[in-house]
Amino acid sequence: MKDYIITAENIQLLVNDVLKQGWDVVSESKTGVNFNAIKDASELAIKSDSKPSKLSMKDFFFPKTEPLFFYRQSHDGVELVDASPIEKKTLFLGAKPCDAAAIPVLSKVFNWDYKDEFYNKRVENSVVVSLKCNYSDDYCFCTSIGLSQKAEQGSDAMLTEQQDGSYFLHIVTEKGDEFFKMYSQYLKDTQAENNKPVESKYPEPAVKFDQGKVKGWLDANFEHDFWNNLGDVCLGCGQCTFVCPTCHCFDIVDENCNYHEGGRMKNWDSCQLCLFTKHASGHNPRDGQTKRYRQRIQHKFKYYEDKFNEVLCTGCGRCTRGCGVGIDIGGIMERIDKF
Amino acid sequence: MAENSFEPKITAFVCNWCTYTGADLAGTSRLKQQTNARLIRLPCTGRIDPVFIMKAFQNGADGVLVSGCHPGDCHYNAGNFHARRRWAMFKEMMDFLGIDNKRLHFSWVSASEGKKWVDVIDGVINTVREQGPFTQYKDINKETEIPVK
Amino acid sequence: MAELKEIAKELLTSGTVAYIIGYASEKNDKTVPFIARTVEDAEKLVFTHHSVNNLSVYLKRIKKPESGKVGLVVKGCDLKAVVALIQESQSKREDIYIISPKCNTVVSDNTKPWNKDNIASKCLSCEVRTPSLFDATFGEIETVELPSDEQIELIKKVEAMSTSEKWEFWKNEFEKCVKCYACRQACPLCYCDQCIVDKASPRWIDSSATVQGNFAWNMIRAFHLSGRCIGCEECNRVCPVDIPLSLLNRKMSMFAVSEYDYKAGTSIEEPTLVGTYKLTDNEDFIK
Amino acid sequence: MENIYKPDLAEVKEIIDETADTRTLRLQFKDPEVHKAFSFKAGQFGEYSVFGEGECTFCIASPPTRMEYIECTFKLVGKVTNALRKLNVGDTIGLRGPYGNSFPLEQMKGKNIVFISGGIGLAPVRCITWNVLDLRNEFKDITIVYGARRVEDLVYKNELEQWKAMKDVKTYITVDPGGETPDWKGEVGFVPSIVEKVAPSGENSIAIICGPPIMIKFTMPVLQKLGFKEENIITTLENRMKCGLGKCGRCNVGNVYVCKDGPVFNYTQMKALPDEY
Amino acid sequence: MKIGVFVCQCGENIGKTVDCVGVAKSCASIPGVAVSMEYKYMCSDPGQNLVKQAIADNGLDAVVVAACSPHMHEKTFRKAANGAGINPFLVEIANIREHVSWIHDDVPSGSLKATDLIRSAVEKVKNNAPLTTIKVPVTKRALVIGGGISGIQAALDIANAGYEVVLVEKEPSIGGHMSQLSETFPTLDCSQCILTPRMVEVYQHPKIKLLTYSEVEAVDGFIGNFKVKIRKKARSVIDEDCNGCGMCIQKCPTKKKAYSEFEEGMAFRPAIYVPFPQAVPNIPVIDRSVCTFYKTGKCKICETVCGRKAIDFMQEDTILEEEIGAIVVATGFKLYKITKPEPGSPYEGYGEYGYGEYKDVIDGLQFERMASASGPTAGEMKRPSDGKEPKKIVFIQCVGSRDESKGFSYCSKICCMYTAKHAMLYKHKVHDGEAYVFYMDIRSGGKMYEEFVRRGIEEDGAKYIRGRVSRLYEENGKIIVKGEDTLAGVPITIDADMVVLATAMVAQKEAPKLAQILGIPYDKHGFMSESHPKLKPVESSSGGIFLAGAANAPKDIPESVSMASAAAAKVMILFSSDILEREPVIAQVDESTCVGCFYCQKVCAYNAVERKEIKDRNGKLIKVVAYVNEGLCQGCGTCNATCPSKSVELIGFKDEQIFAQICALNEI
Repeated sequence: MKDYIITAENIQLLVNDVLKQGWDVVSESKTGVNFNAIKDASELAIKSDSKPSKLSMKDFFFPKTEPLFFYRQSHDGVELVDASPIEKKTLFLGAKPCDAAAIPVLSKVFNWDYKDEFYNKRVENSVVVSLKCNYSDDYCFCTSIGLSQKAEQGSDAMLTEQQDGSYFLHIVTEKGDEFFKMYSQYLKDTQAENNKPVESKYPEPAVKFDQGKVKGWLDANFEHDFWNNLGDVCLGCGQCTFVCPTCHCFDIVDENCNYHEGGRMKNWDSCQLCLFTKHASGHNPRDGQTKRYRQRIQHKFKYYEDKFNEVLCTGCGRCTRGCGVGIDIGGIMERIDKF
Repeated sequence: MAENSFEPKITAFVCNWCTYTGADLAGTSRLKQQTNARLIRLPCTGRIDPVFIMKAFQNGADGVLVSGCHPGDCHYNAGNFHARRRWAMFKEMMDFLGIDNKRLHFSWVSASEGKKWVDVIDGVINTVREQGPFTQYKDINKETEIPVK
Repeated sequence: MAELKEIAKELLTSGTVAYIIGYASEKNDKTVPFIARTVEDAEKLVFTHHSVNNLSVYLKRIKKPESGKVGLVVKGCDLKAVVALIQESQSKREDIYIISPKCNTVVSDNTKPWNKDNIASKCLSCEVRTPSLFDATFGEIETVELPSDEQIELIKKVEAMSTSEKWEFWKNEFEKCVKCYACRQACPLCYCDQCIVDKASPRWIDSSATVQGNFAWNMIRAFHLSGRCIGCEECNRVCPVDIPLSLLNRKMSMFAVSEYDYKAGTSIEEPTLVGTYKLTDNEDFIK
Repeated sequence: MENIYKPDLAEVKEIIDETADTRTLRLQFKDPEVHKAFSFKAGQFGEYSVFGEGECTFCIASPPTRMEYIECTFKLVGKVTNALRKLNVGDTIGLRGPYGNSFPLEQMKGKNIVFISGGIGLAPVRCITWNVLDLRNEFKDITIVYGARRVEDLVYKNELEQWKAMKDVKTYITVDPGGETPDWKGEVGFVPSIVEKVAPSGENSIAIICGPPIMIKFTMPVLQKLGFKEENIITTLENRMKCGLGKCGRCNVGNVYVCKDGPVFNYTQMKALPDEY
Repeated sequence: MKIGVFVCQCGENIGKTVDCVGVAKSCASIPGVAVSMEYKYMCSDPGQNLVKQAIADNGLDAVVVAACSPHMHEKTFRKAANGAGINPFLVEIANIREHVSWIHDDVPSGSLKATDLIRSAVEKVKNNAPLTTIKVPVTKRALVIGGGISGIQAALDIANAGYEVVLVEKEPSIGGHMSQLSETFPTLDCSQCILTPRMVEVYQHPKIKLLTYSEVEAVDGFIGNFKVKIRKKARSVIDEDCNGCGMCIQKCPTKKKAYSEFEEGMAFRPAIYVPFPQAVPNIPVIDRSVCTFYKTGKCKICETVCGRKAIDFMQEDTILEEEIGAIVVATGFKLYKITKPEPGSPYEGYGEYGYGEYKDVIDGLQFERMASASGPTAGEMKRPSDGKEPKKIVFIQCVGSRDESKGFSYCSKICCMYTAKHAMLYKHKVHDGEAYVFYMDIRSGGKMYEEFVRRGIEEDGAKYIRGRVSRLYEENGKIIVKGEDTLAGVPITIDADMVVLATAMVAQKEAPKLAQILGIPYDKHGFMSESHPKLKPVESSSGGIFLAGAANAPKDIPESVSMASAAAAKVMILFSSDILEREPVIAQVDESTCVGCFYCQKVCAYNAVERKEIKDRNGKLIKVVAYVNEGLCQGCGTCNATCPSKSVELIGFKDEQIFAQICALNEI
């Protein structure tokens, strides 16, 4: 695909133009907490060397709460009303590669056999322009799970910050190509400029492990003393799963908005919460934090790979950064690697 | 419609022994009142959980009144004393969160205070009417509402 | 630190405690909760400016030992939670061996080094750096220069807002909530086996992370903590979306002091604020 | 947009109280076309909604050979089942499905079949039992062992009588010791011991077993002793489910989603799973 | 669930301002409502039949009646519905008369409100559960605690009605304070003479089990079903064997080591003794603290002289367990001993009156003994110091009473009367004596009371001085009383031979402990609290526990007796049925979610919340949870609102019921 150069000013102009077309533009919020739909280009926060936001952008493909349909009850029965169709086009700008990479991973589970069109529609309607990452800390480990700070999975195009403050734009997919063709006035052809993306210097994540080896150990060690201590200090808050770009467990609940109407909602849920697997009878197959934490590791690094050929992780390190009691998933992987 | 045509919805949580009976007395005495209040009868003010108040606002009440026996008169000895602390804290919190205290009222009305009941309820209705419709909660209740096509 | 290790070794060797809940070093200066079960483990115990966690939360979360006490390394501020847990029949004083350090404040951001500008807000008004209730103590008090208490300023600022401004302020905060309940899990006083938010029938609080559901959750949690919150600010710290939860909790604690002269977690014998009353309680707001 | 989460509306046509806390609903889709198009296999399950309360997972208890009604049998345990109990004939519920895999009917043909169940575990077994009985000629010996704690806890009492009356079916109904009434004429004893007593041959046989975990645990060795091969012992798992579509992650155990890859597993498959069901 | 809505027009009462037809019609469209109709008078027989018929015709599961206040006809409609096979608790009332038609004139908005209230009731009833009234069997056996005149009266009344009574008295004899009195006001008849026959009646009554020298140690259970543990203290004398001959008492060598409690310390008694000659039962008790045998291991004279071998030195306390249906607490009072402030007591005492310091300063009860013909002076006025007849005597009223700063805020009620009596008795015995009474004001409300006081002043010449005594001191064998006559405004000094202090009536020291055992409230003075000061003056707040006499507050004899009879009547009402039925509106704990924080216990005014240990199969303690004693729970629901995990719910007013009501009210 083609490559371009786009200046910081032109990104602003492009964004305002896109907004004018009725699209949503989503970028990281300036507080660093989450991703936001912005109202104006001035709200953009494109920073390649910043820490990943606290929440990933999965909320925009798989919202924390979303109506699946609505119901209205009356004396004579029930009427079901469809949720509003998902039509809004969305440009994601400045996502980290580890965020964008979550999209194809999630697509697997939402599309095996039954297709979750709520997810698919949102992906379909989106253009993801990621930003090559110039950040690493003690907690990220993209390189250990087959990604990198310049991984293109899930991106329709990728920006690379140039030394002069402009951006090298590499088109990854057809969709990206089509999108930028609409806004070619803001792009400069790299051929013409004879420009090449500058490989900026950034440290690779320090955490290193061999995912294949880890998987091998997980295959064989569902029962192992190693698991016992892991759950000790875990408070079971599930923060790790909520901030994770790939965790996708959900709950379905009815929420009454008044006494006979309401919506059936699809809500984020977490395998770390003690009620997740608890039967109405009181029986709980995963009745301790140790078992629940093991499930998280196993599901991410073994089951998902067995089933979908993808590791359910992009190495963004959010779970560890946010953990109130300092449970370090990268560290755990390194330890397993050394067994 | 003119603004003054707004008629607030008031949910009143009252105890069975004092205020409900006081409201009965107001009825027996044919003391006219405005029609905006709807009473929910509970055994004692001690039973009134602040969540009831929250639920009432969530479900569209414009104002809430909570009323029970005067201190010392509680049919159950001390339910209203416990309630009093609970309310004070809840009211303070509601205020801090931005829910106008003019929409949340408390009173002691005994079984013999039919007249006081009328004064209280009309006062509450008038105060809430002045505040206008309580839109804050309606605004945040959109997500589970059936979309209007 | 050597003192702590000695105390811990002694306790574990003598069998006084079955295990000690303490802190161990992690990457950089960070410390993490750690459960020392052996004398070797005791070597790993540390207490630094980075020992932020309120470890009393584990009193309810970790299974009680068959014999022996639970050793707990707990700062003066967090000790209030232990007191509250005893007041609320969740623990027994005789079951806990309290190792309470003299504390020279902890960090606000655990990834950055401790300095004047990186001190947890709960430390700024701390009166219990030297603990009053303990079985063992260690360390020395040093003079610490403290920055100004911005949280209290913010409380005043919110109090001064108009009703609709307050609502907007909180709406913006609560909108972010993802209902992960990390605030609850990290709270030493949220010890219910089944939180009311998980109670299905009747549904107390919308379980969806809608704005209304988020308001309901945060409101009811704050109310359940009113007069009980001991101000460890763990909820605030673990919130993945940075909702200033302790603003609300602290506001209510201040109200408990001004209205009822009650400071949560001060004394085991003192009757709790909730569950008791005085004939003289204020009722100006009641018609 | 296709919405996999949206149920079809069905009407409660009949309510049958099985025991004090167990009830069967007979349902028909409101739209006759939907009803006509609905097809399923024995062992599959559905998601039943009471709007405003939520969804609940039960197997389809009626056999695919009898499509006039779709039946579900449930025990009062929680919020949704409580709401289901409040329904009257004529009320509307939501139903989506069928989901999951099914009993290996084709594989069962030409073989001896032993149906073993306890308590409300009879619901899925009843479905496959009628399915088999309705195609009686294609199977060899049929043995039914069903038990409950007490006589009043037995479900589908009429059908138990029908089975007992069938000459080409060996039916053993049992209650736990102490659960019998003075006029009880069936067996008294726990299901595993009755199976041991009845001793169906494991030769060319398939056993289908559903019930409380403790019953399954103690029946397994009996079946193995009788010569049943592990892959011929078939059961269903009852993990908690929400979506029924292999998405929500709740029923994930090891590499399987019970709702998609199950709920029917043979003993070999089950043993390969982590013990989290 | 199929629900029927029945809208009552109440003639014109509702029909005039509520469009009942329209309301019934719009209620028919509420989900779950199978039938909705209106009628002129729903509470009339045809109206009730209409309800019953509709239930039968439509197979209804629940009923909502929109009519007058539930306080009027809830019972009526519950009964009617029950008659048609519906559980009475599946009936809800929407109050559209007192709360709608009578207070609103506007038909449209009134009708709208009526519809809302009905919808709310419909939603509630959808969440109602069929309930059965709680039926508690009643053990028809009463416990009376205290054998003074109140306890005696209550016990006799209950026993005479044919019920068994257990009467527990902590002293060796029944009789209480009344047995110590010489004469009683306002009639001046002999106290013993009127009391003794009643004591004997108690003793001989086949329905009364008398346990003297016994104390209540524990009370479990609830109304109709108490289990009471009574400690029968070791008397060292076998009751059944003793015939009361008194030989042991006569021969006891330990004669002067113990003051007689009955004589208020004005005489000695032996180590083995009966408190007074007319004691019931007439069985002695050995005071082990002074008995030579218990001190030295030698003596046993009493054993030797007892022909019936009734002495048992090795006797031990025994614990009796009694099944009881109702309890009357008649523990009475004691007189305030003003000697010195007691350690830990908030009361300062009245050191300035020299009680305990000057022998000739005595209190009211001591004066009673002195005036009694059977007393230590055989009824003669002899002052304690030298036995001389006091020629000048000063009575000081309100010592401790009505004195918030040093004593008690309350009025002891009887002192004005007994002081007047004392002055009269004194004058009757010492004709040339002078009696002075210092008083604050005279409270003589009661039949013939005022006349009695006037008689003391006018006929017997008692000199009443309005004012307080500031100081007393001894000088030359006289007690110099310094005070002030506030009416004349002059200081007064009296050189008295003897001073009698009318000290306050205070609660028994053990009263708070007993109240805690019983689980009933008591006031800051230690008097047991009545459930309602006006309408329930003899009931405690715990069902089945009643109060009589001065245990509740200072009272005189007639008042104590009437209260005792009232309490007895309450007991008899309770005993008149075999089964106690009460509404099942009580709290219930979900043990699976209860974490045992016991906030419910803290807020329960009835001590109805107990701790229950949950153990696993091996008997290992898993957790401690709250448990609601349904006999004690009154159903206020404060625990429900306080419970953080909502593990306690008030049946009949469960959260889901209230939530449904709230939602329904704010619909549209």
